[in-house]
Amino acid sequence: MKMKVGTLVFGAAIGLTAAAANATTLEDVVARGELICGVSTGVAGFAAPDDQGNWSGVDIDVCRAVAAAVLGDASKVKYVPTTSKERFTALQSGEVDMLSRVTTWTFSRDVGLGFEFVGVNYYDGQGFMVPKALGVTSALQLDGATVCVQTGTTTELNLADYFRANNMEYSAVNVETADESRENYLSGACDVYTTDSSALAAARSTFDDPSAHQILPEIISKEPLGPLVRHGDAQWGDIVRWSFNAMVVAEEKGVTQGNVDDMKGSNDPEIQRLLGTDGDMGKQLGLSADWAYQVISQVGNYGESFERHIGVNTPIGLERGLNQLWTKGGILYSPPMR
Amino acid sequence: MSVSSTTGETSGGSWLYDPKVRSIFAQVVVVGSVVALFYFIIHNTAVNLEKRGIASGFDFLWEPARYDVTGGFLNVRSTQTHWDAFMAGLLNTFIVAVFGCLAATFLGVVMGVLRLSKNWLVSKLAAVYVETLRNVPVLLQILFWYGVFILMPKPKQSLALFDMFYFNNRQFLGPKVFFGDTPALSAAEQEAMIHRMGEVKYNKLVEASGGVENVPAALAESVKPVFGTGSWILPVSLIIAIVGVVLFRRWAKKRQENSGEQLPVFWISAGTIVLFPILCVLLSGTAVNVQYPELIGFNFVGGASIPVAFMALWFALSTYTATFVAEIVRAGILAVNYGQTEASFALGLRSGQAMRLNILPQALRVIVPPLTSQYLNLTKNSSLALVVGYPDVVGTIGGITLNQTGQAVECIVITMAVYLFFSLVISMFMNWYNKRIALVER
Amino acid sequence: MSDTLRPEDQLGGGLPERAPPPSTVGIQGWMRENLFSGPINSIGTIVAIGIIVWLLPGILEWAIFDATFVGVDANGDGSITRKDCLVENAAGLMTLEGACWVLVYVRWEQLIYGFYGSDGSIWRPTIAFVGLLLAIAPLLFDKVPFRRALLWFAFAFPFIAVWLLGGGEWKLSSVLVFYGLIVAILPLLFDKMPGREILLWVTKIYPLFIAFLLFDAILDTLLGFSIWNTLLGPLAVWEFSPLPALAEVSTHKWGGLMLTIVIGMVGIVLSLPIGVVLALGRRSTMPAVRLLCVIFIEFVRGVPLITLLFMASNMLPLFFPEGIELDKLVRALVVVVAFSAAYMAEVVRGGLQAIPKGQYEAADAMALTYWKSMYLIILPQALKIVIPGIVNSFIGLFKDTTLVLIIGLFDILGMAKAAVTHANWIGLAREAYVFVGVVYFIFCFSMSRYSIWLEEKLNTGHKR
Amino acid sequence: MAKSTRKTTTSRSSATTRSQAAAKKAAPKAKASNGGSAATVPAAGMAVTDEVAIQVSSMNKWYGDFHVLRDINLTVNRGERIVVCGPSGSGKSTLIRCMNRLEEHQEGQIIVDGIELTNDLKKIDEVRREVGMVFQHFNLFPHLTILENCTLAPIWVRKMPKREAEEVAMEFLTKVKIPEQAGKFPGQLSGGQQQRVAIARSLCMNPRIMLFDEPTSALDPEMIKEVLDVMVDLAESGMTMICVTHEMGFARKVANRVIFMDEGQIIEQNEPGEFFDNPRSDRTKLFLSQILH
Repeated sequence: MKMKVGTLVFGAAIGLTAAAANATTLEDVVARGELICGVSTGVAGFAAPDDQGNWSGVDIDVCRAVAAAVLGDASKVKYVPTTSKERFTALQSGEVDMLSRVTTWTFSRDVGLGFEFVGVNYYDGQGFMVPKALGVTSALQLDGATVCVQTGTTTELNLADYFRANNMEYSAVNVETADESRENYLSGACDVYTTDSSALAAARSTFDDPSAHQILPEIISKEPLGPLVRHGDAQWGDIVRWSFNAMVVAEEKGVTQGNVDDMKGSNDPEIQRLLGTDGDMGKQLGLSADWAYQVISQVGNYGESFERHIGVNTPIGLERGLNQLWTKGGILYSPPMR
Repeated sequence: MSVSSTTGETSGGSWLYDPKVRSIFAQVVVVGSVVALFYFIIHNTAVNLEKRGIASGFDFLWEPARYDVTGGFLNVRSTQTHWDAFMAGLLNTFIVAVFGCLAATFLGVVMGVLRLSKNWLVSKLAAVYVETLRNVPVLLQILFWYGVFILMPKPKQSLALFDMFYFNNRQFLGPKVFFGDTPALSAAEQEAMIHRMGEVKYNKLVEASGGVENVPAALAESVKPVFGTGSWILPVSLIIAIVGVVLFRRWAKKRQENSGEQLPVFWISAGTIVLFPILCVLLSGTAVNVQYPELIGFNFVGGASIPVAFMALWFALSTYTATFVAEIVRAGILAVNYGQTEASFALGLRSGQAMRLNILPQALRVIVPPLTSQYLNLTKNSSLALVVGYPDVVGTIGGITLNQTGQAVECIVITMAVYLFFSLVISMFMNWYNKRIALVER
Repeated sequence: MSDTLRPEDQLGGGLPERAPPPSTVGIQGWMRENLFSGPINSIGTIVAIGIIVWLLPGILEWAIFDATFVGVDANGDGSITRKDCLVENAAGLMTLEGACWVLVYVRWEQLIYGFYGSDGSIWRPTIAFVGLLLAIAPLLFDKVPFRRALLWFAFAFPFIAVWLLGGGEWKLSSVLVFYGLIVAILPLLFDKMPGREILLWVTKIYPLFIAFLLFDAILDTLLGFSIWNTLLGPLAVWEFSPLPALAEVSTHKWGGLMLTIVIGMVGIVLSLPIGVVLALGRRSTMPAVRLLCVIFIEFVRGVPLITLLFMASNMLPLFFPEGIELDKLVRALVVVVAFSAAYMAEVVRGGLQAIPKGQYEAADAMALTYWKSMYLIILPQALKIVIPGIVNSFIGLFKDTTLVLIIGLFDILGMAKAAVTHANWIGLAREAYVFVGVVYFIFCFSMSRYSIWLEEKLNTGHKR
Repeated sequence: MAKSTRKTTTSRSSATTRSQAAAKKAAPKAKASNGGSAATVPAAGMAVTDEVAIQVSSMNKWYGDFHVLRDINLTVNRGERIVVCGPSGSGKSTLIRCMNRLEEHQEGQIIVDGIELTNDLKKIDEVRREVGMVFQHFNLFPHLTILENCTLAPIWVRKMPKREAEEVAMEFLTKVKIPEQAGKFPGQLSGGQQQRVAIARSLCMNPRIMLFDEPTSALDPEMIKEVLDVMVDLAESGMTMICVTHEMGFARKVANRVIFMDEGQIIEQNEPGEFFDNPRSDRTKLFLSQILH
């Protein structure tokens, strides 16, 4: 910390700040009193500013959960919107403490780029949506079609691979944002709209006539979306991982934002460990004992977050599907808290 | 920094006041600081890259791109290399720049002249055009035109003109002409077709066409050359026509110098260049196959096509740049003293001649330098292609490749080098032109 | 003489002035002269009328007559969204007939202030904006009431604006660097101010102080030893607010039109002096300095701004030792300033070249040093000549601020795009773009009108 | 008042100096018989014929609402040399610019060489071919050499072979005494030289009438003389000339008639001797007293 102070003597006037290389990320965040979270520039339901200018979405809730766990206040987050092009640089350079922006967990990103994915907050897969009028029932009938695809994502690589593997031709309409995809698709500039099926559903829900469009059964890729941190700071990785896992465990155990205070008196040992009434998990993470209590009381459990932002009662209207708890037929599964 | 070092009020030996010593000292300080800064940057970058495990170097260019480049004028498959993708991007940038400059010049000259029109309504309308479009960011205009073009009919409801030209919200299509005999698909071509469409489908196609040799040109497009055997007559006759026109123009000039008679040189030259090759092709009996776009499946297949993203970009760039060109042209014409026009009239020149012989040559001196910098601006603005997904240099090497490989430094350096090259070429032209037209004065 | 002098020629004058024939004056004459003076002219008029009739009604219908303006919860679902703009069409489907300006109505605060207002401190940018108008007025126009006082205010304004918008506490060194500038420049601008002699000393020491801090920073990075920190001890890390304390609002909350203006103004204020220095450098007699300036100018002018912005967002973080980072807004500002400074340098160079050689010689003959002759004689003339060019580059700079959305900053266009990403407002891209376009038009058009006005004013000045 | 119905001249395409020669031949025959005082007797060779060159009748012109030319009636005979003077803004330049249709008139008639000036482009072209004009600011073409300036119109309008055009041009450049400057550009010449080139350039078209629009007012005094010398030479060769100028010495020496204009009207016209010595109108007296002090 001391080492770079001199540089800052001059730098502060021009906005140069130090993330203090010698300290751990946790110490930095605590010292700063604020978590810096890299998010997307706007994906409905996952991260988007509402009419009051507050960020909200399931990705945002992960940031909030970490802030609640570390600082005891879910609102102490600084959201840094990043484009898909610059998100990794932002994390690498220390501009953000963590990234929670619909980023697919892949081998090359985890290993090659030097990141650590700490969990999956949405299991997704790339699918296709077509107008029903087209009469297409399978993705294998899409030879020669024009496809709307967002650039700079794994989506376009999957698309290329899939069509190639099936000896089909396509031409792509490359767009930058989800909204542009939607415009292009609705106006018929492309026959097919491909992206993660969650986003497809989200987009379809906003159409004037959703029933005229269908999502094809083929899911051509695995898209586990999750938060990630820099390699090399194991403690920080653990904190982010377990802040998120706490939300999942809370749902498994039926702990909600509403009943979390009552649950403090629960006899279930896992709930006791979770809420810090038993054991020293918080201490091991370097946090206070009630870290998970703060997460649940301020952010809620995973199911609550899901229903609040992207569930069937929202304009996005997504089914839980794969993201249902393992106990209810999904694959959402948190390692045990012990 | 150089400020403080050259104005420092230290007293001392007389050499301190020697301007030469001061100048050298200042330069050493400046150069030293810049070198130190660069060392600092390069050192940090190397350290950072190593820490992040990003290999530096340009080897990634020869690796498979893993993404397809479509929607431009050259399609690249995901199995081809990043270099191929870059080349496709370069071609796309080049095409939009060249056509943008042409259209901007044409529209700009027209608008500039209309703004000077004596017709109040016309000049005001031109003024509204110029003032509105030049004061709105070009990025917005690109987005706007894209929005307009994707509201055109879908492929199945395409606007058709003579069943040859089709306009829809994906492409503008027209017939494509093949010259010379197009032989039956060779073994290699057949293989390419099979690879492209799968064997089952290919066999079906052959069956439907009644034999390998009858496979529709539309589907064989990507493996068939535009110029088949025997098509040599076209380029050769074109060259002959051009040589003929050059000779004819010389002759016409001599003739005018000798006898004073003037021939309609322009119309004769244009006619020869267009008609002579056509006549040669027709008379020599070279096969000419015209391939019309056909709606097969989702899209039109065959024919010559222009993607809508290109149209939007092209429209926006040329209408935006044309406003500046219009102002330049207007200023150029106004810069030529009206006395020049009057003197030309007084000598009996007609207004067309006055324009061609006196006004234009003088106006061009004023027009060309700012015009070339507008061309450069247009080329640079074409980098905004990425907002409509037109795969130019910034979209391919500076975009997807950068994103997929993480080689930020290399990709950005390549992208910048491309534009620097363009600007170097254009400024070389400028210098040459300025030298050529410099007015001799006392 | 007899055949040359005819009685009717020998008019003694006194012919009354007559009104021109009716067909050449009045509305009829005006139309004949300006709309139908010949066949080509008449065709032009008809085509022009055709274009107007073809375009105008559709535009007006969409933007005004069929549009929904005010946010009323028309469909009664408890919130105001795009659904409140839908109208039932002939086929019984709910569609958008005209523009849905409700988007702008509801998102107004975000479009103007970004996320600044989320903690109720919108008054700060609002006051800053009013201050900006007050500060600009005396610079733009000669005849402004209280011009002298306002000029002083204009000079102090950037520092007030930083305090108002940014707030927060600063280290002593930053305060000295930033606010020291005001004291250092003051005596250069005002000849007859009290205490000028003392302030001139500050002016002389200031560059040395900056050089010392830079040197100290390098020393600290390389050896881990800082003279400044050692000398001052705890004072070096003591943080305080140079003006009455305001809560810090970090730059990631800045957005909308406010951010556009911030980037535009910073670019304008900084690019001019840097451009002047670059232009002087390019005409310097020192080959090394000249070469460096030429390389910088030509490099920056030769590449698109967007690649420079990519560089700022993807490469700049690599240039600093790990753990040190530049604020994203600052990175964008650095690029925007460098970009417009290079263009400015070329404009200024044009002015320098237009100054006759005699002026340089006269300055030399008066035994003025290089900097004094530039400051007192050459630059005032050169800058006056190129004022229209400078304003034009400002317009270009202002339009280019839209590109920052490509690196994820939410300027007014970014904010508008973010608005139509939200589920409530999806599909209203056209409204968003038109709104942003109109805002830009207002700014750029007034700047260009101002430039024309100024040009005319300066021209008459020359004739006098 | 001979009504001029002269047929258009025979083709001049090959006539290098024929009309010049003709004019010289005609010179001795015609004598300005009734001159008045000796000082104003035109030099030998200046012949005035009965043939009408320019006929302006009841001509009116407005700029917008401003009545610039009021009821102008003027007949210029072939071989006549007329000097037009008057205060600035009196419409004298406008008047001669109407004569080759650089300005349009709204009422009345202008007939030049038997051709009435109307909107008919063909007729305008014909008139301009026969009428040369010299401007106050020379209006040479800066991008062309002196020689090219002179050959431009003969080549493109008269369709003269280049070599012939160059010969003619050199001949006239010799006449205005600057043949050695032929290869230079206008920017390299002095004002007086430029104006002489401008005269030569007009003469290369073999005009029957020359209009001068204040040819010396943009020149330094010593240059005025060299230009006036050329104009005097030209007058002696019998050219029909209309000069707007304030060079009263010139007017006395060569003019048959001096016209004084004010407020868009012809106030007074007379042969130079009468005009200068016995001005009739008060306005003229005032004007003369101001310029001849």
